[in-house]
Amino acid sequence: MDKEQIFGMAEKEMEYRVELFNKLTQTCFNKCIDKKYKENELNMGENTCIDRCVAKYWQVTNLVGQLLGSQRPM
Amino acid sequence: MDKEQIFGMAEKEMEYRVELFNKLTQTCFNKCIDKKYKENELNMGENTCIDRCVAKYWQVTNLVGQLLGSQRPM
Amino acid sequence: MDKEQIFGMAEKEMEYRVELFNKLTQTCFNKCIDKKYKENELNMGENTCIDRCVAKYWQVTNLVGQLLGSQRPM
Amino acid sequence: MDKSMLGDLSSLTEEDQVKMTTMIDQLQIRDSLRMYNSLVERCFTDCVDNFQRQTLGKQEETCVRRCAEKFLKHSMRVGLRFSELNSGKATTD
Amino acid sequence: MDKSMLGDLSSLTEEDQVKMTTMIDQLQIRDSLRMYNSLVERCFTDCVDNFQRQTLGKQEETCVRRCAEKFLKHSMRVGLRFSELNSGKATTD
Amino acid sequence: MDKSMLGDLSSLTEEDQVKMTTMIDQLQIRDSLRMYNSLVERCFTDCVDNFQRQTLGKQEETCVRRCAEKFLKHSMRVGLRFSELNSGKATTD
Repeated sequence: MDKEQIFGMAEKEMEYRVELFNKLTQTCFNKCIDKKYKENELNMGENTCIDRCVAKYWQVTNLVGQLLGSQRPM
Repeated sequence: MDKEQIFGMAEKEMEYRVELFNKLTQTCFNKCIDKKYKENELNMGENTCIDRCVAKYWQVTNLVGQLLGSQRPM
Repeated sequence: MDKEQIFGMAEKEMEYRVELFNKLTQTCFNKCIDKKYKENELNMGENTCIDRCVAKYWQVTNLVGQLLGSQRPM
Repeated sequence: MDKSMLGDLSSLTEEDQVKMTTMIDQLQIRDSLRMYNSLVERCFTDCVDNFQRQTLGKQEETCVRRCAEKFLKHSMRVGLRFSELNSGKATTD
Repeated sequence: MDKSMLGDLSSLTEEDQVKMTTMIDQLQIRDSLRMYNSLVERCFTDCVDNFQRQTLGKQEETCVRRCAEKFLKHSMRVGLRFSELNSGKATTD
Repeated sequence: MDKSMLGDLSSLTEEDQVKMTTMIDQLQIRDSLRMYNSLVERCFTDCVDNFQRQTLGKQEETCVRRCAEKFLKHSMRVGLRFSELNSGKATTD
């Protein structure tokens, strides 16, 4: 691949990662954080939930990746 | 229009179609597919619903296009 | 900053404003407009709600901007 | 979204002004295509729930028309209020 | 999203055709990455609600598999109907 | 999203490294603008429901502050866990 393509691939890889991170962040916020916002600190339960939510989101990312098999873009 | 503009227009046309297809796919999935995912095949009812949903989405696309009239971008 | 960077910054500034305007429009439509669409005109209550919704959205934009403090991108 | 968004272009050279205006036009075309797509998505989602038949019913069509017209009027009003806020003379309640 | 989207390319010069096809390929790669991300988001949201443990349960895994498979089959069927509509021979009910 | 995302840049020429870093910086600026916009959208949606008056109430303001602070803290924690997973030493439950 020439330099042009290398930069193109690098850019898509990064856009993919940024989007993955943003969706992970939004989804786990919806799943773990109480929307009544009673205080501005994250409590113990929310912290544990966030850690597990990230771990499970990661597992689902890999699982769907296997299912997409060869089609898997990355 | 010079070549630059032709490519620009072609790119926007494609981005528009890709987004139209993605919104159509997501919307009809929400309308037609049972979220309990009891099996991994689409059943008869879901297939019929998908066909009709695509047809109706297409009609709404055209209807809104007429309403936008001259403003219609494409 | 050279010309390249000036154009780059101008483009991001515009993308930011377009997205701000779109999110403002979608959010206030959800908050103010009755989804039963009984007529095709905006009634008095809806118009007042839209004006106040835009004003309050603007205040929240500034408030969050202060909170982001130095991190504030713009 | 109009040219005023970018303030005073006169400080730019002739050639840069053309480049800037083209960039704004490109962004506006892309933005109106996106608005068109999301308007269709929103009015379809709000107005079409029944898939017994393959063609749009009378009521569904009326609902889509009203939804689209209301959204366009709403969007114009938001644009007015938005530019007032932008130019600093917000209306007082 | 296939090349036919853009109709007849033959009117373009050799070099422009290459440029056009590369543009389509770039768009398809970006689109499939986005589809991958939103499929993960959708199936996670629909299938994973319990955070007592840190690893995916049996039931959650089955649900994610079915969700992903159903979405892919759904997406293919929509693609078929969409290209029929595009080429004007819509199926009559 | 930090430079480590792209692994080892040293294999690139001086000039390419500059080009790569500028690309990453551009992406980060665009990403933080998007994050800013979606944080405003989320906290407004969650905290502001009453349009009797035109100015933000005391309670609404507190809610927005807490929502934004919680989201930033949440986002940082997700970033930590994410980079752990990325570098392969996931925490065991």
